[in-house]
Amino acid sequence: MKYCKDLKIVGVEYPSDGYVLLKLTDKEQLPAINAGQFVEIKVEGSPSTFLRRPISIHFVDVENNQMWLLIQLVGEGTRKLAQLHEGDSLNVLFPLGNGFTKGTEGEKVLLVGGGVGIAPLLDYGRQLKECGACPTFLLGGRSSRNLLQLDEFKKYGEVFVTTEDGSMGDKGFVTNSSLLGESSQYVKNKDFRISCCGPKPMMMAVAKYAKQNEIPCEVSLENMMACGLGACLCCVEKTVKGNVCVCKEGPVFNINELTWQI
Amino acid sequence: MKYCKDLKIVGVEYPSDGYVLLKLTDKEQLPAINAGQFVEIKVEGSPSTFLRRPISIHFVDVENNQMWLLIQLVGEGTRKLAQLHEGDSLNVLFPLGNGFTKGTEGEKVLLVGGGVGIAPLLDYGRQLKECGACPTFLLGGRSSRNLLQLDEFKKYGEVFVTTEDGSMGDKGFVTNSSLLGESSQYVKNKDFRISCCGPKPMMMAVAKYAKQNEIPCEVSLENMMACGLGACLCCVEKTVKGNVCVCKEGPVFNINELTWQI
Amino acid sequence: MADIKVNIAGLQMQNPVMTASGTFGYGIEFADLVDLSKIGGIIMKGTTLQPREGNDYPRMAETASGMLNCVGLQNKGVDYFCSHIYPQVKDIKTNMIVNVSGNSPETYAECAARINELDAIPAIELNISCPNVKQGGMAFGVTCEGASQVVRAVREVYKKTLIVKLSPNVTSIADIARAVEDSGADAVSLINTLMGMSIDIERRKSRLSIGTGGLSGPAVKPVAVRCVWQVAKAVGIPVIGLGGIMTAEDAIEFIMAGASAIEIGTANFIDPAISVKVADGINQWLDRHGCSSLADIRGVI
Amino acid sequence: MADIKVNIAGLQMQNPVMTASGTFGYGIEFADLVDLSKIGGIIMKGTTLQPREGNDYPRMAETASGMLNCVGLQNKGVDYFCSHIYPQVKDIKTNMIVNVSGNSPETYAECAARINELDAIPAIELNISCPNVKQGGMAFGVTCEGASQVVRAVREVYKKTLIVKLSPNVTSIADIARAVEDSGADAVSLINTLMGMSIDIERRKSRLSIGTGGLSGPAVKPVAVRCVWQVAKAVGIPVIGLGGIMTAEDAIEFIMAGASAIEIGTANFIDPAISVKVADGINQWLDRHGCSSLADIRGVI
Repeated sequence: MKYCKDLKIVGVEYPSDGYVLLKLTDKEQLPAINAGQFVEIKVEGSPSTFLRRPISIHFVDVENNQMWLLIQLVGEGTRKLAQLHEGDSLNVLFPLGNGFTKGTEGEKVLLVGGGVGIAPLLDYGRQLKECGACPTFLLGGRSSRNLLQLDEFKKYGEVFVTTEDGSMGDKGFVTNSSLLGESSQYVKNKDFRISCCGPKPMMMAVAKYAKQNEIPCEVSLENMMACGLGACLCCVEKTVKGNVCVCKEGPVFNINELTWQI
Repeated sequence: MKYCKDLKIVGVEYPSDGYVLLKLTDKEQLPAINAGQFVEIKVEGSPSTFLRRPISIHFVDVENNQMWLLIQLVGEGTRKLAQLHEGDSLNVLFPLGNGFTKGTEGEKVLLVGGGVGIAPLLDYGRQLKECGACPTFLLGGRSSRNLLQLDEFKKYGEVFVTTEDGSMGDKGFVTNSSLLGESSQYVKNKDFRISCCGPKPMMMAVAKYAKQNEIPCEVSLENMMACGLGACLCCVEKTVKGNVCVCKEGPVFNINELTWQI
Repeated sequence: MADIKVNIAGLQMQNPVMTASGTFGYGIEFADLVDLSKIGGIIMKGTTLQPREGNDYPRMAETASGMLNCVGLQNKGVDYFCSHIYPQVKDIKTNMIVNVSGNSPETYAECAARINELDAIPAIELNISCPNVKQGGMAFGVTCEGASQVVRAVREVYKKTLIVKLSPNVTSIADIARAVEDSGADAVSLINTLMGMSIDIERRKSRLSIGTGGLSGPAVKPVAVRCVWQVAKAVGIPVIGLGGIMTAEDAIEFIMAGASAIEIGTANFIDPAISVKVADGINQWLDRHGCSSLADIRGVI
Repeated sequence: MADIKVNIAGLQMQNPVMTASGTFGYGIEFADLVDLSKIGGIIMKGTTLQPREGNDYPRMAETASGMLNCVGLQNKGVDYFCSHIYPQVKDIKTNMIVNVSGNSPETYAECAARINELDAIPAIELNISCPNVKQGGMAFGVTCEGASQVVRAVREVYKKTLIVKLSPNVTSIADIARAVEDSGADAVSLINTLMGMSIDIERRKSRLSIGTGGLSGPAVKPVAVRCVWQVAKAVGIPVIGLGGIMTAEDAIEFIMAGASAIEIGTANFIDPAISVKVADGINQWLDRHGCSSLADIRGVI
């Protein structure tokens, strides 16, 4: 069931320069949300922001009936969101899309995130751990300033980080991480797979690695979209089934469904 | 000399429901401003407000280098202005238009204002008193809530008020005011004239009365405008000289220049 | 409450608000978010005789108070519609209308003939104004001859209410409307999108895969109101107005310009329940202004 | 600093930024607010052979990201221009260009011939696309024949740079541009305003005295960029782009679409100094991107 309603802002945090963390709640209980699903936000008071803005769901705090959004400030619209205050309301269309593959008892899942793409992996880690799976996080960023919420991630699994400037963890991209290499040891392990969210070049590199090593891999795409409901057909991705809406059939796709040249 | 610059807001007051009083200053000394001139304000963060908004200059506090704007909240744009805070800056194009006729020693001037049209009469009263003229104010509003800054007006001359609901002063319109009637006694007094600003029907009624009694009368028009500089020719008024820009040749016109059917 | 029922050449609607083709899917995508039975009519996405993959991504660019799109009529074809989609929508309690497109008078007609067989589809909207396909689409909509050809071919085989959607990308939309009326259309809807372009100056290329696209949203509303006003004065058949309608007040502008009904397009992306809100708003506005029906304000300009 | 000088068929400009006719008066109205000598060219308000009172008030309506106007070429006539205005503007240190309008090929030509005698006026912009006058104006701009007639008549008597301003209210602006080029135009400028309408639903009448008006501002930018792109591919003469330019980035969009220069219109109402800011911004953008001149990016789309 999808909803379009005004949610109440109960927390506004600035985890790092150029980001805002919004914590939203509702008088009614929030609907069931799959990790990897997203919301479409209506931004008020931003003349250059006509359409809603799709934002991935960072975390669902079931206990406190909260949904968290970790937003990178890239344009006038997102900057307006950073000016919101506790008590303000925000019109949200949610939950949208399919979300990541549900976890199964005992499986090992490597969650690879890059940039603000790490956001949805926190909730996915939570859901995986809840169903007895074993998530490991491999998070990459330009520098330590882009690696946010690490203490939150650590609650659900081991966290490995890479930074392009070497300010934290291994220097370079996630794909250079020794961890990824080691993961090949699991290759023959039926219960090992990779879920990935980040910039397209990074996801393609991870997908290529996974394909070569026959590791099941899913990626979360960020195509530009309008409606978020599969109606306008703007956010399509070419797949083996033809053009499909990322907002509805995705944003999460198994790399075997895609037509990426990898 | 006209300027287009960011002025600093040093005061935000709410004299009555649906109004805001903005007090602006600048690091440099504000230019000479004729009472009756106006400004064009750029409103930020209001998607439905594309053009600047013309606002009459309510008062110039020379001593404190302040310019006051008394604004009625009628649309999204003006409501945005009411959300400004002390310390914010506001982009202002000013001073624009001709302004009211300069006062001369000893002359009697009746300043008739209706609704938010009373705004520019405060500064005019100040300037008249400064040059030895004797201003009297006749201010009309729907109710007492619409008659603002009366204590300020009283500093410069006698103040008579009318309200449509009778909540203050004579009940009815300014044109019903006994005062206007009495003023006819001055008719033969060469040094008596009327300056008027308010809703068009009210100004036409005052203009008609003045014409019948051969009292010199000027009115301040509020035609919709874009540029405020006499360039776009959008705010024209039909005059004996043809269509002229209210923003440049006006906003103040002697009623003999206009082609009103009165 | 005022009476806002309308009858568009036999098409009975409880209110004058329809959802525009390509902005509301097949309706079902919005079922969670709005009571479909309260919408006057739902115009489903463009359907063609053969399946179409549409244009490559990117297909959308945001612009000042609007958006550009170049979807290009992606759809699975009329056979798939009849076999897979029709069963899902035929019981929705409102007018379910199919938007029909093609690349020749024959393909338009063949597709329309198939739809004519579907009992629960009371009308079609003929799209002779899609700016995003090379063959057909707008090519037919920008000349009186082309428009007449397609409409005549379809009229022969289609027996229910035939609405023709017009392009604003012409010198005289009134001339096209007259030609379409003379060729047997029951009603016209306008405007389709204005052809536009947006360039990503960092990448030095268009933001749209095929270069140009169709502009919609509040930005085009003044052009749409003008076109509706011109066409309503030029033809005798009902005019359905669309183009940037976001509120009931916007809708009333179109009705005063001469529209018998209106379509809501891009606004569905911003508020999925906007269509019903606009219908309610129109009713309330009429009540507030002492109007007993839309006839009191239609075409007063 | 990059070299942003441009030469439009003999018209030398220090930068590609001009101010659009009807939005910048005669320049002098803006002298307090911007250094006129830093603007590439100033296109003064529309001038006709005989004085014109223009249309009645109201002439303007604000719309989503734009505005409508129906000024209707109010001006005191070419004689008054020559005797009273020319003396005030002839020494302004930039290209002072007159926008010429008329209601017949003869009146256009006669007016242009008078301007041809003024040494300090290096060019005229022929307005065959004004949507706000009954006679002439757009009537000539929407057919190839009408446009050619006017341009040929003026070309015979006007010896300096002849720019022709085109209307977007046509089925194929490229066809009109070709016709104008064949008739002797040195350059084309586009787009003039899109014909639109806005209704005050409380008063139940148009917000504009003559009903319709011309739409300008960011709302029309996608249409303008598309038109410039189409025309730049269709003609060999320089194209001057305008329509909703508010920033240097907007201007660069037009240049990448094929424009040799650009005009700033409605934006002058929001920031009287915008023209010089855009010129500086173009220069800085080119520097940031390692471009030595506009040629590096012109028409890359």
